[in-house]
Amino acid sequence: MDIYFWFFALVAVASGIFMVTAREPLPGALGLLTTFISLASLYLHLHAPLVAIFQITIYAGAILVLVVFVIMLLMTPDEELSVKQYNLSYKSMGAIAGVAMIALLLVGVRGIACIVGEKALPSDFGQPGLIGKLLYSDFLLHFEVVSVLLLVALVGAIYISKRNL
Amino acid sequence: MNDLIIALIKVVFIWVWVLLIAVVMTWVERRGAAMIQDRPGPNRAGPFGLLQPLADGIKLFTKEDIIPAKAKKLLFILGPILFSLPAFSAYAVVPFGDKIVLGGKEIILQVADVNIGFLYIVALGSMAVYGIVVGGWASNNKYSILGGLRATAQLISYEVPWGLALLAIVLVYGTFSLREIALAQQGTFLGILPNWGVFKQPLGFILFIVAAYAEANRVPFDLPEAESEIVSGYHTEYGSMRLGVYLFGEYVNLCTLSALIVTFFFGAWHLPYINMASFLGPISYGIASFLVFFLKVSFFLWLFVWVRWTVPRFRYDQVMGLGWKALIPLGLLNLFLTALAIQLTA
Amino acid sequence: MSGFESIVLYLGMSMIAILAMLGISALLGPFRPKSNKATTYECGVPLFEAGIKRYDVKYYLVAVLFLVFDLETVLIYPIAVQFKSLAQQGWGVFFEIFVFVAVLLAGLLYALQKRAVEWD
Amino acid sequence: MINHDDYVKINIGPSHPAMHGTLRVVAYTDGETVVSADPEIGYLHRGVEKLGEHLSYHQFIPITDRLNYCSAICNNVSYEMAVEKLLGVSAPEKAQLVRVIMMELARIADHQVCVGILGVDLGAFTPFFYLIIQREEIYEIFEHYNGARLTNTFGRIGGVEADLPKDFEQRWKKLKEGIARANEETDKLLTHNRIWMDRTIGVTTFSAEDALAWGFTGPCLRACGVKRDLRKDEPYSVYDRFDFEVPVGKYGDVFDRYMVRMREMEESVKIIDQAFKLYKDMPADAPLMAKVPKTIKPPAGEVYSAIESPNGELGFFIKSDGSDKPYRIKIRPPCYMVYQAFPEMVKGEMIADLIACLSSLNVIAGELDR
Amino acid sequence: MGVVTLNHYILLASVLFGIGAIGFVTRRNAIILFMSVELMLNAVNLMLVAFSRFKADMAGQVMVLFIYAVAAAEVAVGLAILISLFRHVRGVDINRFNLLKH
Amino acid sequence: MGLKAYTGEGWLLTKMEELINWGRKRSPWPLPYGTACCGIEMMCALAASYDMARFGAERPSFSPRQADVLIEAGTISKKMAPILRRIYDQMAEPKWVIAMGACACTGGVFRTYSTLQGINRVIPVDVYVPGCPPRPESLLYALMKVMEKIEKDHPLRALFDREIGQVDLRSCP
Amino acid sequence: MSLKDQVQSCLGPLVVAVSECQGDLSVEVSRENIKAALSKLKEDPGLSFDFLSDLFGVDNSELYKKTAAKPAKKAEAETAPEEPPKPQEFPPRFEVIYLLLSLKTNKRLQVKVRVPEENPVVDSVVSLFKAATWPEREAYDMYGIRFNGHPDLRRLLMWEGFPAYPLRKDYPLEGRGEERHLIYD
Amino acid sequence: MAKPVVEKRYKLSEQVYLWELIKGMGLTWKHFIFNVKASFRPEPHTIPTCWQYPEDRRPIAPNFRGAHMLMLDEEGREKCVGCGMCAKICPANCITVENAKVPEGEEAKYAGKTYSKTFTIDWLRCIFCGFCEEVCPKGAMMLGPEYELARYTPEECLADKSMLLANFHKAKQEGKLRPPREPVPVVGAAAKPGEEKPAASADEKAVTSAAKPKVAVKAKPKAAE
Ligand code: SF4
Ligand code: SF4
Ligand code: SF4
Repeated sequence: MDIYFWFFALVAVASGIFMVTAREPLPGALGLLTTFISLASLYLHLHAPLVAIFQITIYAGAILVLVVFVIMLLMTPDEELSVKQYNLSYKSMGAIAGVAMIALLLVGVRGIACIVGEKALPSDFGQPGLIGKLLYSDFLLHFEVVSVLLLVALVGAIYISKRNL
Repeated sequence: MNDLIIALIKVVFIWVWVLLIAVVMTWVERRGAAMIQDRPGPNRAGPFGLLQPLADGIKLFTKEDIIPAKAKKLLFILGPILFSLPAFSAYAVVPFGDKIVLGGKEIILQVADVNIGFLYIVALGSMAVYGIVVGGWASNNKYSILGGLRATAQLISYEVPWGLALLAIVLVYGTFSLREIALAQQGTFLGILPNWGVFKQPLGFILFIVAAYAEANRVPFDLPEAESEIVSGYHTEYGSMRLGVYLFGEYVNLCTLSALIVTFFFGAWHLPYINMASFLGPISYGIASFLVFFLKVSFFLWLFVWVRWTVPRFRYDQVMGLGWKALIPLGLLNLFLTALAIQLTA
Repeated sequence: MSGFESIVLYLGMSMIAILAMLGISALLGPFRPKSNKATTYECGVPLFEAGIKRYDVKYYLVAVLFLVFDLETVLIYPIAVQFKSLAQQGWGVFFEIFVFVAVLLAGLLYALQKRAVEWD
Repeated sequence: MINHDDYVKINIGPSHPAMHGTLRVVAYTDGETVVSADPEIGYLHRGVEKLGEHLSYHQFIPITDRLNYCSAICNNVSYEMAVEKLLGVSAPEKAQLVRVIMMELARIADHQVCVGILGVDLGAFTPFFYLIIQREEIYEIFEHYNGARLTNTFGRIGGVEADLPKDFEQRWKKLKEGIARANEETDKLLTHNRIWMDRTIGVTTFSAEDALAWGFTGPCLRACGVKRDLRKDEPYSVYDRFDFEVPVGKYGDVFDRYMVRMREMEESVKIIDQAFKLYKDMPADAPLMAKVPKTIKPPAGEVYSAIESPNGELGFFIKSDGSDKPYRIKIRPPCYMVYQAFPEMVKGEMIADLIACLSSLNVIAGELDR
Repeated sequence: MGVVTLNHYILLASVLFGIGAIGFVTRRNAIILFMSVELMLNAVNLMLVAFSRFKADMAGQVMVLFIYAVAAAEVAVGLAILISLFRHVRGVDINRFNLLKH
Repeated sequence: MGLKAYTGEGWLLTKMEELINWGRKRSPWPLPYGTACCGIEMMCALAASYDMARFGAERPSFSPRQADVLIEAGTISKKMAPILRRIYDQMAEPKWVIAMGACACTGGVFRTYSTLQGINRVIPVDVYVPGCPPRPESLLYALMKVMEKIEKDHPLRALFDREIGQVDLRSCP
Repeated sequence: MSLKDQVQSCLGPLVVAVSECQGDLSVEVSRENIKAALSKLKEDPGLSFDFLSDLFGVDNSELYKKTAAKPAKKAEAETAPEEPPKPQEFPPRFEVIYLLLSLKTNKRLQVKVRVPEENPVVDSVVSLFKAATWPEREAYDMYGIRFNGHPDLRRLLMWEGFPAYPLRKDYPLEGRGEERHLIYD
Repeated sequence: MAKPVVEKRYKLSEQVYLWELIKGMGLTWKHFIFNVKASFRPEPHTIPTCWQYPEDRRPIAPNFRGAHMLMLDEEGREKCVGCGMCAKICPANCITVENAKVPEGEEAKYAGKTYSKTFTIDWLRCIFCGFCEEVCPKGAMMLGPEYELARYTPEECLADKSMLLANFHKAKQEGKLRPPREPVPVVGAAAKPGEEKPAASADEKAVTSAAKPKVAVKAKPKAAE
């Protein structure tokens, strides 16, 4: 199953790069969509089918739709994004910082990775029912807080966009 | 290896079946509409005009393919693909019969009975938006963009009541496997009624079917593509087979939705009060279950056509109002009532 | 043969079929470009303004509402599937869902009160 | 004044499903709302008025067919009556009755098309087909009358060119049932349907004062609640002998216009029944033509004469210089006046309502642009 | 290449995070910025799921669900701000947003 | 161009062409361009009593990309001519044009300053239908004539010969 | 009191001439007074011509030519020494006719103004009757008569840039070969 | 934009979408079943509301105004004398007639002393108004039952004499020739039999003087300025 991992990892990285460098936002969003889908495939590989499906339903099906919607609202297809940066040094600085960050992360996480070995999985690992039980027991409070968070986000979004009408 | 072959056969079978339904549906739609409207409809291509879809297909295949100069080429090409892929793939988890025993081997009449099949449908349902958005936006035509925007808003608005109806179903059946849901509908309920979802979830059924009409862009919710002010909506600029794929995807969608309605609410392959398995042989039972399922599906397919030629269509704000002000509160109510009922009987 | 592989098979097949359809069409169709064939259709008049600017912000509100409610339904799924067994332990799970939905219902009511989905 | 740059400019028409071929509206929209609309007409301008100055009085009759082609007969009669007024003759009674019967049939046909198209534009296709089947029967009657279905070239100056066909009575009996059935079916499919009501009730309402100020006539005016019908108010021909009602609406919205049209069809059926009864009482060889010269050379003068066409007041102003050709013909098309208020009507409504409004006005490009 | 281990996932997650970060600092289009943030969040999610898998602890997966909610909330509010900003400056270039300061 | 050898009496090619022609013939989706009185008669032909859909001419599509047969029914004024031309240009190959009615064919009785004297001054016309308006049957007859014309077409040969298809066009306004 | 008298008493000195043809009364008022006359007719309680049925122009040039030709011939035959009519004696070339209708009394009235060719300007009556909006535009389009105070005086039926006024009598029926050109973008 | 307030005009049964929807569906179902049954009938005219054109033609009215025919009389002689009346009345100006004296030895072919040497009707211009038939003093022109006139080129739609005669022969063969129009009774004088256009005989002067309108007083226009 290595090939499975490598394939999707590659797709994820490639489409991520495509997204970041896209001249126009809608192709960028489609690139991000590809990333999401390949990540979902990887989640399947990681015995997390529920998360995989949710990745598609929520990320690809809801959050990204919102982004795409905003693209349609704000931009005409004729409007090309300028890839030109106003400040070259800013850009190179950013690139350097990013690369440095990757390096740092890699170095940092190596240490942790050594500690964690692979463990045998219980049979219902990652199954929806198990997550449901967890949401009811250990994470009950979180679950309710999420609803409040969503409420706040909803109210906030409506307030902000209505204010300008 | 054997498994692979069986899986392959099932995949091919389902593919051909769904395709055939979609093709025949275009014919049924045209002839049905004609019959409703006191006219014969296409009857020249082949007997009863049955080859009409073929003629349309050939015509579309050999039509010139124009990509408007102002369109975004890549996205324009991608549009129909993104639209039809979810539509075509959704049937993978929907059953089309119970099971058939061949050579001592039990074969489930379903491409894949996965334990999250239900969520797979939900996920694919939420992906359908992209084809429309991308197609509409890439055309760079005002009508297309407006049509795409409306279609998206409509689709996502009706996904919520759809999801709420599904949620109530999950509450009732307690599983994500469509096959298990189907199996659970055998026998009777409260003594007299068949044990079908529609009797346990009458409100849920109405919600589901209304949302299904909206998701499939059918009358009275067909405004993204047929509202008279935006010509043909998001596929205004599409011609040739690209249009064909859009139209075809719609019919495949109808097929999936009808199968889902049957699976969730109309007892899948079960006949009321009759247990077919008890008196039919293993092979004939498999075939019979398939046929029963098919008959039920065809009724709902016909219902799509029937309603289409009866009612006018909504206005855009009315669609949104209906979704948010009527269906979603109703969906929440349905959810509440279902949960309450289960809690009380638990 | 697990279910997922069948699905992948099915997906692959769909993909191939769609691409084949479009490919054959591209091969068979005539190709006669003319300068004005590819102009944008605008009911026959020349295009007088590129694209569309300034849409109604309500489209966005609908999308936000959808996002929130979609998340809500999706998050309830794992509990819903266990609802029957959890319900036997008492009313706890019922109230958990109830509170969750009620909070969001408040959101919906707020949105409706703010006329977020009305188009006049 | 609105700054148009702030809004999305949407071009609707001329080649557009809801624009009946030749209309064009440029709508400035804010989201879904129409901020202002600018109808552009003239895409079917055929120079009819100029042409009239170059044709003889007789030759102009076929041209009038092509004005409001949904009810060509009404145009013919209106024109002939104007010339008759100029000449100072009037058609004999039997001819008048034939004219009334034919005009009312044309009115029914016109309303059927209008209602059907309104349905199609709002997504209900089936009533259109049911109505058109009955209209086909009306055309059959026309065809048996003088050989053409749509552009009948009906009547001559001073009368009509033929008697009603022998089988008219039996055809009419059948047709009457058909019309009633089609109307009832349309009623069933549309009038009480909630979707239809939502789409039409309260859409583009127009007050009676506004309507009068803008020069509305016909069903659009009556839908606003003004009881005005030339057949009642300035009875021309033999209309004062018939007993019929003038249906009026209340709010002047699309629904009222639709209902007024539906009810007017019923009234027309009544009129035809009465007229046919009178017609049967006439002797078989009663004259159908007044005495008019072969070449019509009316004395110099200017007259205006109007009738109630299905769309409203259709008037012809003819200025004669004493020669055999009209010096100036001016046609007063009813929907011209109605359509000019279109921007006013749709302001603040939604884009989809614009379509509904336009269809309910029954703007016929032929008489609009002339 | 060998068997896929946690390290591979961490590597992948870091790379994705890095791409997101680079995008975030170098791009000027606000919408792309948002998408870059999403990419970074996804990298984190991947890490969580990977840990959950290799530690055989379901908590990681549940955490991901909550992250989804947070991401959704962030996007909803963020884009709302973006839209209202857009109404002032008619563009999504964040350099133009700076003008608001003056 | 290996297939070019077949373009003579190649059996396969001929059969293929027959099939394609059959498909095109049986599915001529109209673009109803009804501008005036003839449009009303065209409506009759589309409606129940004559039902053009019997020939497969269903789904009247106003988007020129999706239509095969442009049925130009009615007067074209000079103001409208460029629009007609543009719509025609935007239609995808293969396309056919029916000029329905005297006005569309020659301007008919409207020999005036504002009427285009025949749409063949703007676009090539395949079938002319005299009449004012022609009966719906006449239109159906014209559609059948178009079908005859389609049958004589060589779609695949034209495909290899990309030069074919230069429409002969009189000067456009 | 007949309609004619009523109108005359209502308009008083504004009336230039009155004529009647087959029962259609028509009054002529001078160009400057058209708005005043129409508003008087509208407000008069007895008449209340509150509905503008139509408005259009007429080009009388050919009529004048004919009438000029005829008396000239007669003049030759009968009283030769009288001088032939000079062209400048013709009344102004254009007429604008307002068709009024009273909803109360169901009477109709034609109001006429004469507009010279050199300066074809009339006051717009849109402020009195909204219904005049398009007819005035059409009269402008067809005859080149301009209406002072019209909110949006553009061509109505012909396209922008059409070089002539087609309903003028000197414009040939078949036009002068104007075509509208395609603009490709 | 303030709009007049509209009160709702819904009945309760109309407020619920479903009830009326189901009623409507019942109606469409009735039509559907009726037509499905009808379409299995053997004859070509299956669905009663639809004429399936090439096989099943709608019977056209006997006096339908289709393609023109040049009539021959009982002895097979051409009735047309080439007087050109039809060309004069034609509003579309689409008839060209060239008349000539009947040549020696061909008197048997023509009814009159003159005949139309060429006779062309441009069907693409013609608006089928029937005036030419009405005006023809000899009853030589008639608009026949033929309506399948679509052609590939404009030239084919230019009907010359042979085509017009062929139309006559065809109609005669098919028995579709109708008798000429009956004269219409005119006020005062009872129509004289055999007269084509009764109004033609009316005395021009008499009518105009009888109905002389009051002479319009041409007001002396003042100087406009
Ligand atoms: S040909 Fe005759 S019927 Fe057709 S559009 Fe022209 S005038 Fe009208
Ligand atoms: S057809 Fe009649 S009117 Fe015409 S030229 Fe012959 S005889 Fe004269
Ligand atoms: S039918 Fe009318 S248009 Fe045709 S040739 Fe005769 S007179 Fe002319």
